[in-house]
Amino acid sequence: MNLTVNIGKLKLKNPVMTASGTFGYGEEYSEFVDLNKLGAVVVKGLSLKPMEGNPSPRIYETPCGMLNAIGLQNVGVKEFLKTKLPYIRKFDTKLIVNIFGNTLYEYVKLSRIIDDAGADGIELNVSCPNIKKGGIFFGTDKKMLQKLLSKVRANVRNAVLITKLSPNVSYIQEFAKIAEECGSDAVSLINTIPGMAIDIKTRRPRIANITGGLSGPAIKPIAIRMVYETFRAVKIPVIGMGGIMNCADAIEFMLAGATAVAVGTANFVNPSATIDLINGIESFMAENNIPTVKELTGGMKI
Amino acid sequence: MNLTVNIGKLKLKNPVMTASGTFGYGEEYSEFVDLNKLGAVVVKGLSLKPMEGNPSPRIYETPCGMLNAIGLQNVGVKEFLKTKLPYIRKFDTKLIVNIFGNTLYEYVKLSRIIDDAGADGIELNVSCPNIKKGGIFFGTDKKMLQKLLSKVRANVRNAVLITKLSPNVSYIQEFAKIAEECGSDAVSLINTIPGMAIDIKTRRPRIANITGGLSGPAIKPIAIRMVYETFRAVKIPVIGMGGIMNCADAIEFMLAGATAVAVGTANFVNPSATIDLINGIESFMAENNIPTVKELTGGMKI
Amino acid sequence: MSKYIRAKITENTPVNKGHNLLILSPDDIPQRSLPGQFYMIGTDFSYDPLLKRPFSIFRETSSGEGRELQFLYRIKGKGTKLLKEMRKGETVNVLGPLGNGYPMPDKNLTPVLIAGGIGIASLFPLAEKLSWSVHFFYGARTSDELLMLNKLKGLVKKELIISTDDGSEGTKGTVIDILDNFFTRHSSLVTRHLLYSCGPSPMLEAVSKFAAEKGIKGYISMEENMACGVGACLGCTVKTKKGYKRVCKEGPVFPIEEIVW
Amino acid sequence: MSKYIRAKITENTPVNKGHNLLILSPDDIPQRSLPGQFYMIGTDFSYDPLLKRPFSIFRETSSGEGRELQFLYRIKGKGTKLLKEMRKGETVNVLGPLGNGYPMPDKNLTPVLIAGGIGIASLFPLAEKLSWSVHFFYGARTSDELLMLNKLKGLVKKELIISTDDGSEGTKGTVIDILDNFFTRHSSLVTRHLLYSCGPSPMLEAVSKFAAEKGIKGYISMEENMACGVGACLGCTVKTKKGYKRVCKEGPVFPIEEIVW
Ligand SMILES: Cc1cc2nc3c(=O)[nH]c(=O)nc-3n(C[C@H](O)[C@H](O)[C@H](O)COP(=O)(O)OP(=O)(O)OC[C@H]3O[C@@H](n4cnc5c(N)ncnc54)[C@H](O)[C@@H]3O)c2cc1C
Ligand SMILES: Cc1cc2nc3c(=O)[nH]c(=O)nc-3n(C[C@H](O)[C@H](O)[C@H](O)COP(=O)(O)OP(=O)(O)OC[C@H]3O[C@@H](n4cnc5c(N)ncnc54)[C@H](O)[C@@H]3O)c2cc1C
Ligand SMILES: Cc1cc2nc3c(=O)[nH]c(=O)nc-3n(C[C@H](O)[C@H](O)[C@H](O)COP(=O)(O)O)c2cc1C
Ligand SMILES: Cc1cc2nc3c(=O)[nH]c(=O)nc-3n(C[C@H](O)[C@H](O)[C@H](O)COP(=O)(O)O)c2cc1C
Ligand code: FES
Ligand code: FES
Repeated sequence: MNLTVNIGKLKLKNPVMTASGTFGYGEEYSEFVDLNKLGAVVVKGLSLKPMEGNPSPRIYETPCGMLNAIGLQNVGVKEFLKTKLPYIRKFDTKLIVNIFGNTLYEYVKLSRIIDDAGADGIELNVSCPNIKKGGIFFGTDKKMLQKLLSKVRANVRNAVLITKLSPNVSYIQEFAKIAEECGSDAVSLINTIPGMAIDIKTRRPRIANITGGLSGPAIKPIAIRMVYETFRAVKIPVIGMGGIMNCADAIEFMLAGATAVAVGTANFVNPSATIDLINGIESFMAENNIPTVKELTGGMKI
Repeated sequence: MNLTVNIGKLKLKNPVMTASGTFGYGEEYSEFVDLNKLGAVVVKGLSLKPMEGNPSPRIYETPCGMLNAIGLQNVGVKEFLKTKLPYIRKFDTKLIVNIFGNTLYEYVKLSRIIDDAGADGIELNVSCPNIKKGGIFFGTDKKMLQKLLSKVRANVRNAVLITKLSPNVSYIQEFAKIAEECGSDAVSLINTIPGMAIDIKTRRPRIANITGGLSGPAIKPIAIRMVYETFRAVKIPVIGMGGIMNCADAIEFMLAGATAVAVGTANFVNPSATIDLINGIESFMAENNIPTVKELTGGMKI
Repeated sequence: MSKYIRAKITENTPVNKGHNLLILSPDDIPQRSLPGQFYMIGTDFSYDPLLKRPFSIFRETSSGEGRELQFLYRIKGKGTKLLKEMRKGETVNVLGPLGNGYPMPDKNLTPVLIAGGIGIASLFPLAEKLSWSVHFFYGARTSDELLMLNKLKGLVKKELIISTDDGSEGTKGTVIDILDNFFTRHSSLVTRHLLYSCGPSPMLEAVSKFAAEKGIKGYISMEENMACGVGACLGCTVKTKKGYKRVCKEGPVFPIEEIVW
Repeated sequence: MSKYIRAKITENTPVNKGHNLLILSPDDIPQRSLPGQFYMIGTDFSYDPLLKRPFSIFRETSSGEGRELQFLYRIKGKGTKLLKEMRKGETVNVLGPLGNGYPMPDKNLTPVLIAGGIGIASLFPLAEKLSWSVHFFYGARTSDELLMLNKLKGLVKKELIISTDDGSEGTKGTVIDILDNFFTRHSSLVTRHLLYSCGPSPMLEAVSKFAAEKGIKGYISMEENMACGVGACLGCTVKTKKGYKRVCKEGPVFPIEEIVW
């Protein structure tokens, strides 16, 4: 059975990756997951300078989902290159670095550094709902996105370039098309959806940042729809995520058009979710006589 | 204790309404709910001509939510005026008619008929994700919306005019502002969010229409956020809905900025949800010494 | 009048590997139900599962002051898996009785009941009511999945014909095969029979086709995903010759010739 | 090494109106935990509730071949309400032991343990370990909410001082009041004490303020909403003098002076 998939020139041993921000720098889950088994590890969003993130509370559970407003707390690129990157490099898996900046310049500079450092892939986060500048603003404005991607593309030579799209738009496929036209090797979707909750006793927002990003099974139907819309609009591979809890969910994403999938919130629920997924996909393929996992991609029948 | 709220010139005895399409024409729930107790009954989306709707399956349960693609099946305005309107008029509650059209002309004509028939309110559905023309296209295109609303406004004299906004946009408050500028008396939000699910065994979409609208507790955090954003942007009242299951949810919507709330999917889970909500709000006010329900609106503390 | 009430579980026990019998004693007494009607049953632990699930009334019995509602259910997905975990003494929410139920046959017609799989739950009370006169055909995948056989044997005074896909009990084959065989035997009286059928959709389609070919009248009980159960959401429609109709309100029982497959 | 394992419930019984004792026998044996560490516990019926909930290890005991994990929990919201419904023999998922636990006191310092409400669950095993030397202050809203009093009485060899907000048991007032009283009595030895505190946030803040004023050192166990429990999501941070730190990883126990309130 063949579980390999290609994201641009990158060949993954299987279609299961981790979703940025939900798997730390790989280390945190290494007690529960053999990182060698993963298709790719996508690490926590990285910025040029260390960021301290938002005040607490940062997370709150909602029906079948959770809100988070971590505020992209991260160690900064310097520390990342010194300690985090070498750690993951010890494992036989692909490393994809999720990055973001406050300005176009920061995105370009950072992607160049990461590219030079030899990461396998760069995932441009143009869709984080929890920072004031950058992030989602690039992701919901077509002109800005075009400008950003062209610049970044010109500066990334070796790493595969993935654009992580915001679900907070009317027609996500239009943004995917821009990513394709600007030379992204793939798109990944969906990032969290901005949401909010209020404590009726204290009348305060449940998240200090007021709004947070919604993830988990609650958003799966929205994510599946967006993957489907995007798959029909572009030729580059789609990395699907949003509420994937088990192998059935992963297969659903692939049938909708995903070439690979990323596991986010599910890691919190079950720290070995990624491994369970890989095993589950394999069993599913065996039971249904599917020789290669690529056959699933876009396999929905209408 | 004062539970009355005003939606434009319309005074509701309490802030609890039914969400269009989830309460039929009132009749269907009259065995379980004393309609006289409701703030308002919003009936199923109405069109000029009867519509037969989409093929089955039309609904599917998802984590903490459900997809529907009814396709706006309805009896048409003629039958509505003949049998449905007189039925509801027997009760001491306000009647709000949710309408939609395929063309601007249809919207205008229909709202005029409904206005003349003496409905208390007209809710313009410019956000239904399950019909091919009209619906969501007006709701995600600012120019179209402006044109539509100005025309309708000029033709509605007595009924209160409510614009039901689509959540399928980047910044819902911008659409709310257009509604306000064009003379809407209120906005209501959110309509369902387009979503999808696939049966991995048959590889077929779970909904015959392929995509459907997601409703229920899953979408509540998104709805609360949108109500909050809208409340801060406009002066007209906001009618909040999306995943309201109980009185705590309703109060959460009001604290975020809703003047009134509508109960949708919850009716299916608990046919007397609306009544439980009204009683619950009353108890909450009593326990917390809140003399008038209006105080809750926008009462979140930052 | 249907009612929305809480009901205590007095029994929730396996009848075989994949099926349970649920007995409820409702707090408040609902209207007496007709064979073919159903209830929506839900729990309120959490919002996942969210919606109630429809189950045919299997039996209604009197016990002490109250009345008991019995359901026979197949453990299928999320909702029924959770229901299976509920124990005696816990409560569920029930809404009903809902839908139309089976119309009674004319005196001069012989009812032929055709149950596939869990369709037995819906047809059993009809058999009970009409026991003096019914033929009963009952098909399942394997003998393990045949429910309430002993009860049925005691009940059905005319022919009780069993079939299983794997031949582990009764005739090997589908109910359509035995139906065909039966009407070949009774060929002169074909139109003196009235069919009642409930079961998986492919079976109902085959039964309908069969009925159309032979010119036999009858009724089938349809299934569709449901949300409200009371006719409000328009989610459970089936295509009929007179347009879309709601399974929960105009159905679940429809004249066999009315459904468009 | 922490582990993610399934564990059978061997007991899940009320200790008073709002609190249960949960005893688990894990399928696989996790590392022995330290006082102050915690486990994330979840069920897998459904996705609502979704995330596991953190609970301090209350006791670890040996039974037969295996080891038993005991937790004392307050029935608070969705997750604990569901947990309460679980019965003996059913399984839950547990992840742990997690976090750092309480550092042991220097020989020359007398530990003063200050528990508020369910904070008792976290401090109890520390008291057990240090019983020869600890003073124990325990506050709750009312006498009904005081847990494991008899066990504590047997355990604590020095002072065990109880307070309730309503005076229904022990001193009327907060633990801060009794703390103040205690250190007034021991004023010459104030800095020979080491505080350990766990309880509701306002209490911890008050304890910290008190400690700062008196110049007493100590540790407090913090609470924050958690998702992963293993340091990956950065959801559970608290503000410290050295920046945000993760309660699940660098905590839950922090030097008392480190937290920025
Ligand atoms: C009028 C009527 C009477 C029924 N009577 C019985 C009965 O007596 N005994 C019995 O075992 N089953 C009966 N069913 C089928 C039963 O409702 C489903 O098996 C059940 O809803 C499955 O729920 P689940 O969560 O376990 O499955 P899932 O597959 O997880 O359910 C997912 C969703 O699909 C819906 N769904 C799944 N299968 C069906 C189905 N066959 N029919 C309708 N909706 C479905 C569920 O309601 C839910 O909304 C009846 C159905 C109808 C419409
Ligand atoms: C390290 C640590 C140890 C703990 N030890 C215990 C213990 O031994 N016994 C005990 O009864 N409780 C303990 N708690 C608190 C316990 O985790 C919460 O009471 C529980 O999560 C409430 O869940 P719920 O679903 O019932 O409440 P809900 O209020 O419905 O929970 C909603 C969300 O808020 C979170 N949450 C709510 N209250 C708290 C809280 N106080 N701390 C952290 N998260 C919270 C939940 O985890 C959940 O994500 C501990 C908390 C932490 C952080
Ligand atoms: C706690 C948390 C932190 C996240 N941080 C990032 C991030 O740094 N960069 C990013 O692109 N996405 C981030 N995400 C979004 C996830 O990568 C993913 O797109 C989203 O959670 C949807 O998937 P899920 O429902 O499986 O979690 C984060 C999500 C969560 C829950
Ligand atoms: C079955 C169903 C039918 C609906 N039909 C309509 C409709 O005809 N017109 C409309 O404006 N909204 C319609 N809606 C949307 C609801 O009015 C409401 O906006 C949405 O369901 C969110 O609220 P909820 O989560 O409480 O259900 C429908 C929703 C459902 C679930
Ligand atoms: S289930 Fe709602 S109309 Fe039938
Ligand atoms: S709970 Fe995830 S970092 Fe602490």
